[in-house]
Amino acid sequence: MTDVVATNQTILVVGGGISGMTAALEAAECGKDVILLEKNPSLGGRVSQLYKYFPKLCFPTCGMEINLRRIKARNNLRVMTLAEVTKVSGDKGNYSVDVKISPRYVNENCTACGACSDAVSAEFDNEHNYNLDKRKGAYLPFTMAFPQRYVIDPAMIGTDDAAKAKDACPVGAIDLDMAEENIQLNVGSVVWATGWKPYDAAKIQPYGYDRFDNVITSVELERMMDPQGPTGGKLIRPSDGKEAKDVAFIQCAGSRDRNHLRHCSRICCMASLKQSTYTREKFGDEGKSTIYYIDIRAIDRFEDFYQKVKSDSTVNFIKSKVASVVEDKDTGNPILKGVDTEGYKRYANPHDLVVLAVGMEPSVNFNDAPVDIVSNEFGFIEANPENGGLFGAGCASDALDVNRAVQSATASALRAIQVVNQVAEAED
Amino acid sequence: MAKKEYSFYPGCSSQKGASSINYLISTNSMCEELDIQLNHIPDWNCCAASIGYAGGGELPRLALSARNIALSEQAHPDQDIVATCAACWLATKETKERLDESADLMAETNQALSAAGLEIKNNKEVRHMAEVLIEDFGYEALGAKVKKPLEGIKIAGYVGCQTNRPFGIDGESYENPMYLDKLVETLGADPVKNYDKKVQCCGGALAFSEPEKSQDMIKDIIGAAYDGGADMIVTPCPVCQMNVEVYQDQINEKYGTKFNIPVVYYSTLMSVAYGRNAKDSALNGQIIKAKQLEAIANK
Amino acid sequence: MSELNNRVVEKYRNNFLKEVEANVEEGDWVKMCMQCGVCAGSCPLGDAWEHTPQKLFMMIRAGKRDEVLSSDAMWMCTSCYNCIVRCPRELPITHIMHGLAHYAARLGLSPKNQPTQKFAQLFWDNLTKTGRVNELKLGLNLYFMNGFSEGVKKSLEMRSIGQGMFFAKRLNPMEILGGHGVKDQAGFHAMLDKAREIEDAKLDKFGK
Amino acid sequence: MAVQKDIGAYICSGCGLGDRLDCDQLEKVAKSDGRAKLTRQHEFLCSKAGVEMIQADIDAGDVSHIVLGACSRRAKTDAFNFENVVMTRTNLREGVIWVRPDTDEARESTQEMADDYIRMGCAEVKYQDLPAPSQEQGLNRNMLVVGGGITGMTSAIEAAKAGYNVGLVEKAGHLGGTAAALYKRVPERAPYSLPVDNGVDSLATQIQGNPRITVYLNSTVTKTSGAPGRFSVDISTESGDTTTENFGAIVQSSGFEPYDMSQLTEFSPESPDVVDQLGLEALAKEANGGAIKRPSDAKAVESVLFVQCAGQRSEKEGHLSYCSGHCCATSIKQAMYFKQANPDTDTVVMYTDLRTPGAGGEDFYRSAQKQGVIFTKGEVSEVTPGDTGPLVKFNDLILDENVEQNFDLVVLATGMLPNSGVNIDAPAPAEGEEVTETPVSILNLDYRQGKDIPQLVHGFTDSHFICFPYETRRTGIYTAGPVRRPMDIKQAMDDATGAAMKAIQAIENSSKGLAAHPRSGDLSFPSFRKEGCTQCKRCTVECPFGAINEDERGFPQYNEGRCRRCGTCMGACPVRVISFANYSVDSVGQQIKAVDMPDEFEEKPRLLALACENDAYPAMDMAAMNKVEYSAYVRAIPVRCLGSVNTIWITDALNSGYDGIMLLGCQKGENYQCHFVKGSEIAHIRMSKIDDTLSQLQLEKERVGTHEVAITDVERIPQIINEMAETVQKIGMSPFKF
Repeated sequence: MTDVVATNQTILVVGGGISGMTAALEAAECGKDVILLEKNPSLGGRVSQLYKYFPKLCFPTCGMEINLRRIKARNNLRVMTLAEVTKVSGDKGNYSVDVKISPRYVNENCTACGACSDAVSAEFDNEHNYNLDKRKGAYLPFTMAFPQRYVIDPAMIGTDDAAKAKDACPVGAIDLDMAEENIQLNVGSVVWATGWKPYDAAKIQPYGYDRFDNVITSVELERMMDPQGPTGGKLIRPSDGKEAKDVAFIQCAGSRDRNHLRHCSRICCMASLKQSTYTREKFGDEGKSTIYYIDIRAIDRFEDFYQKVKSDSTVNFIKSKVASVVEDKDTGNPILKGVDTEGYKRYANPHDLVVLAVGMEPSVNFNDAPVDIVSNEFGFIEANPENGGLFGAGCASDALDVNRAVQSATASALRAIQVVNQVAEAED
Repeated sequence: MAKKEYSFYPGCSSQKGASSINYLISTNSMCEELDIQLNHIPDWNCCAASIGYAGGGELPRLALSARNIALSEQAHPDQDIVATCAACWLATKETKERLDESADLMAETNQALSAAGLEIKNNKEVRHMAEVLIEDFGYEALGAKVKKPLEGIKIAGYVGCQTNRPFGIDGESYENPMYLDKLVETLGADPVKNYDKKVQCCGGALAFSEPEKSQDMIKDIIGAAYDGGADMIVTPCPVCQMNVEVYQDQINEKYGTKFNIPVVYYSTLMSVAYGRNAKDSALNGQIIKAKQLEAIANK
Repeated sequence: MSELNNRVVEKYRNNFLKEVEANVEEGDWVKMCMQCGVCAGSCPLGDAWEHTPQKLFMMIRAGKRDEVLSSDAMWMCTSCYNCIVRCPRELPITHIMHGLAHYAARLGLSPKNQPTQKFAQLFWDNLTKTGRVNELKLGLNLYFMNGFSEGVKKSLEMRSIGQGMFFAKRLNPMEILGGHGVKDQAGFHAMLDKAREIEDAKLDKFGK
Repeated sequence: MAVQKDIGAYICSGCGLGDRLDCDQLEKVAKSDGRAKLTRQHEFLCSKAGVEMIQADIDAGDVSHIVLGACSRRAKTDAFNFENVVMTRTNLREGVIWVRPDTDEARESTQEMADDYIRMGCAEVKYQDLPAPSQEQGLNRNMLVVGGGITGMTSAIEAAKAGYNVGLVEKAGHLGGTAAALYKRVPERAPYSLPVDNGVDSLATQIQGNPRITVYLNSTVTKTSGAPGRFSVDISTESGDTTTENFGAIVQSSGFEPYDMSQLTEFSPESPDVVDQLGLEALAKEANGGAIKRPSDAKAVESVLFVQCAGQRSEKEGHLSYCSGHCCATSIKQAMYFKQANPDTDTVVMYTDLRTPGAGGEDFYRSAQKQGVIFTKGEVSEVTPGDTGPLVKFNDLILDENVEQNFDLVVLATGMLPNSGVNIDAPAPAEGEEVTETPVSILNLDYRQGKDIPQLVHGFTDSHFICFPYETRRTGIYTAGPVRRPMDIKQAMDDATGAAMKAIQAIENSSKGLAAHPRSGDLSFPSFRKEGCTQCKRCTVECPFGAINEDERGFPQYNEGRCRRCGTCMGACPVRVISFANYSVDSVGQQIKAVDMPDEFEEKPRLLALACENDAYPAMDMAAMNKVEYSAYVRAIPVRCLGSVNTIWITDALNSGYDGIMLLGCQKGENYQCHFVKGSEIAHIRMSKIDDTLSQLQLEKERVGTHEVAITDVERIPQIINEMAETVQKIGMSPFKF
């Protein structure tokens, strides 16, 4: 049974992505007692699934390594994975939070030696790679996963494979009888850093994501580029493994659209600008990118990056919301149909691969979350005094890029500290 | 299952001796088998389709459909209005929605209706027959009635525009609605998989005024059906049926194609599958004969 | 140019957008367009016209009154509703196209010899005569709409189709003698006149 | 070495180590070569039992320094978490058996690898001490905020709410900054439909009523010295009287200056009916909800054009290349001013890309359209004073035509320039060069490296790091708001709160002698042997964080509170007098020497890899997890930063017979990845000089390679290592093996 000591001077952070890690660390490095909850088996969140960041084109795992080292060094910051909040009651300075902990079937003995994984044969969709490939039924979510501890897929329980895994473990780390736990935490303040999820591209029917192999999403492209990703870092198209040298990017795929997400997701323009550099990275002058857009939203110094990309002769910009995508049955090429609205030019352009710059929606819609908190029509948490000791951080509060999300998370850490400090003051 | 009653709006093209009388005949047979009673709206008028706009302004056009709704409310107060013609359905349903949205329009419309001694409450649904089949019966129930499965026939489900957009049937997607394919399967036939022209416009009203433009589109619709190995095309819309069926000779002449593919209504298929004879299924209404259906019907 | 047109011009001077918002069916949506162009790319007859919906909307904002109302673009609409369902800003584009076409026709600004306008007018006249469409008369009128000789040629072209329809019992020559119609002719026409009257009143209110 | 050092070496035989390695042999090595006082083996060292075994020895006082021969220092950190003992972890799992084939041929070389790592571990701890805080400073819970605009006010209020005292310095006679000049502001909460109150008054009242906040109006900072926890700041009024206050940390919210529109001559800026956005705010304030009058003749404005990106997003001489981010929403808001007063006003916003990102932005845009604001995608080429009002020439990009149109009023959406003081990186003016205007310093830092915060780009003082927006280059000083990056009020207020958070953290940590990010929590700090120092100033020059001052005699003063513990100073020191308690020239140098060097004829080369502990070393671990193999001849040592690599290590390595040496660091240059800013770059420069040493020793250049790698290079780093092994094969063994 997990027993976690928490008091009304404890800060609870929900969500172990970069925003949650940041909020938790900033508070913990201020000496506060912090609990960080993550519903997945590992910390990391969406950024752990990105290949590069815009506009620097640096690697998200670099920052993650630093944050993990910071977490490892902190005894006053406790991490709980596979944990979800089911209920929140109480008030500012004194909340009681119900937490459901799903079984990992692997205990802290695990040394991540990998013996269990070698022993099992069953495979499952690899959620870390957006199901573009398979992973074993006993697995480490990814090489930087923290805690660095294997997981047994719940679907394995009761199978021979599960038994094989158990037998293979040299340190008795596998406990197939582990059961779901429900615990209650008493905390002073809660930071919600539940992050975002990509909009379901299949819903954007005219683009045929559900019908054409060579129509993929921007988040899937990030995984493909990762040397440890499903294609080992090769930029190839799903239908035939052919190198995708001519890539089209469709902006506002699900954003700024009453049929989908009414809001602008902010990041998609920059993401596509960044990804247009991938074709150059892989194919040099032979690579070709075409960005179909309504407005390029590269604010502040992101504009410099936009200008840099614009000056690349291999990148084209077409001001147009693509009307539809059809498939050339012979070549498997997606053909984009629409009108370039700058002076009315019709096009029907074939490409090797189409990348939908999918929008960002809150992964928890706070209009129907297990907590009473003020949120806007899009499901993002509003900064509202009525929220008492509950605060939104990062993409739970708005569609934000990483830098702004971390900024927001840092701010939320202070707001949480204010609450517990006031509690402390009142108590002495 | 108890008898189901609906207030029926047949529309001009389903009148005796009109272009889609065969739609009405097969629909009647189909309904008999499903124990559906269609109560015709007394003295209904034309909906002006979506081409009346040159002469008719917004209000006159709304008034036309409003009159039908009002008459239906009078004669069959507790029955939903059901239409078989896509244009009739669309025009009437649109009118219902517009009047619901705007109190002003509602008032003005009633003002006009009062000149005919009518008033509209606008409190009943306006539905397409295909909706009724899928929502009130469901594929399983529809399949249960099949006596002569349409085995071995490959059919392209051509949905077209107006039963699909802007309202659509059964909440299906605008780009790839599946209800005709599911229906074809239900009847024991074989739907053409990913028929990529299934929602392509046939040129609708332009068939008369801009034949070359519409025939160019029709060519693609038929071509894609052949590519999919179709023996025939099924549609829920009289305009689609007419346009796709009757111009095949002219298209062949113009484009050197060899089109000769029957275009039938879902009601035709169902009537045959439900064991009705060729006459009840109005197979004689086919300009391009649906021989495979005739064979089954005459078995 | 009609006298009505002059009055409208007088009333709105340089603000065509306001004119459209006031007088065109669903016209107050025009300002909501964000120029993404999805309507333009979605139209099955796109290649056939010189102004796309989104461009027309921009022209309206830019006050290009004559160009817009004399454009044949909106007459190309086949009411397939592709644009409506794809528009990210919820504009009822099909209806705006119909509204613009009707408004242009009302003001006598629509392009001369626009075939669809002619057909649409024929259709309207045909259906309002009796309350129901008489397909045979509609067809014949149509063939002859560009004069007698044209008409004979056209009917010959269409003969095979006519015969096909006839043998399929889907065309009845007797229709020529009258055919279907609503019983309550008086009420029907009174209603239409009233509707027209109300609409005219709206247009006529200014200038006078 | 004053204190007695008792080394305990603990060898784990779990995770296959026992099968792949001769663990008894490892123990022997630890005893004989490592001089370990005691050695133990355990088949599951990270287990409760294993950990208790070690803890027992510590508690019994048998060991003061421990070497764990097990998995990587990045694994099982929760288990191996001992206090009051110096610990090093030699990487036998990820560093040895996982990167080597399990074959009989490989067995010997794999064992040699492990033996050496044990020797190196023992050598390292021998030269390590437990770091302790210097007690240089105590707890000072006062925070200084420079700049009393909406950002500074927010920082002050938020810090006070957390229980800290704030001194708020504002150069003007009132608080509020630019925001006070706004009629209304863009809403930051739903409904995103109309402009809302600018919010300045409510903040000002909160501040006045707050006993924790002291406001200094008409004041500037004339001197800042000290370090986090002990900043001493002179605050002077215009009249010249100065008070000196002590603060624990600083937030700089000095805001921005509007772009000077008079530079935009093509838009007739001199014309009274052409204004910038602040000009329009003034007109709106004057109208106060009534009809906005145009300046020239006080006629109520009936038509207004907003020119977006005026002098922005442009490479033209004197224009700003960047986007100021807020201007689209601001013009939308201002267009609403007109629509609210009179819906019939023609309001046109002319843009090339309309930028209203985020959840609320699109609603605000839609709301303006609903109110009848017209948006035209176009480019304005010229504005001339027409007779009825400004005549605007523009190209309508949608209708693809050039248009001329009169408006009553034209509003130029010009950009923001950061008010960031002196650019300390600007090259000094050449001899006789005319210095037009010297910018006024904001902080007047008494730092050797200059008066103000280093600027990143376009004069903004933003962090260079995406994951770490507050990774400042002046510890304990955080900038917030438009001085950091162009931003709107909503973001500025969030930013202000974030910066306050970091400032508070700096106060708390500096009081305990703990390092700030990225080595947050580190207690070690640089100290130097004064007698050895030659006052060469290299350490003070190369310190990326401006931590080191010089005393009057030119000796370095470390200001540990400002120090980020990267060791760049240690790497720079030619006489090697700088060291940290647990990281020194010896703690690494002795590892290099500890490696058992086979003689030339054994044909067993030895390669040294000095790997950045943040990127290169983790990448090697992950290569191992993916079972990517590399040469058994390499010996890898993690370093805090390549900047801490002292060339003596290279020279020593060459002299002691290493055949090849690799420095694995982060990307340098414009988009540098080094979290210590210049570490990787400096290392490259230093290594470029190593060639002389090589030629003196008559060794081939190829024997030393400096590489830019990333944490994702799980395939490439093994390649680099193997290529070095091949190179050595080609050019032959080093002759310096004795």
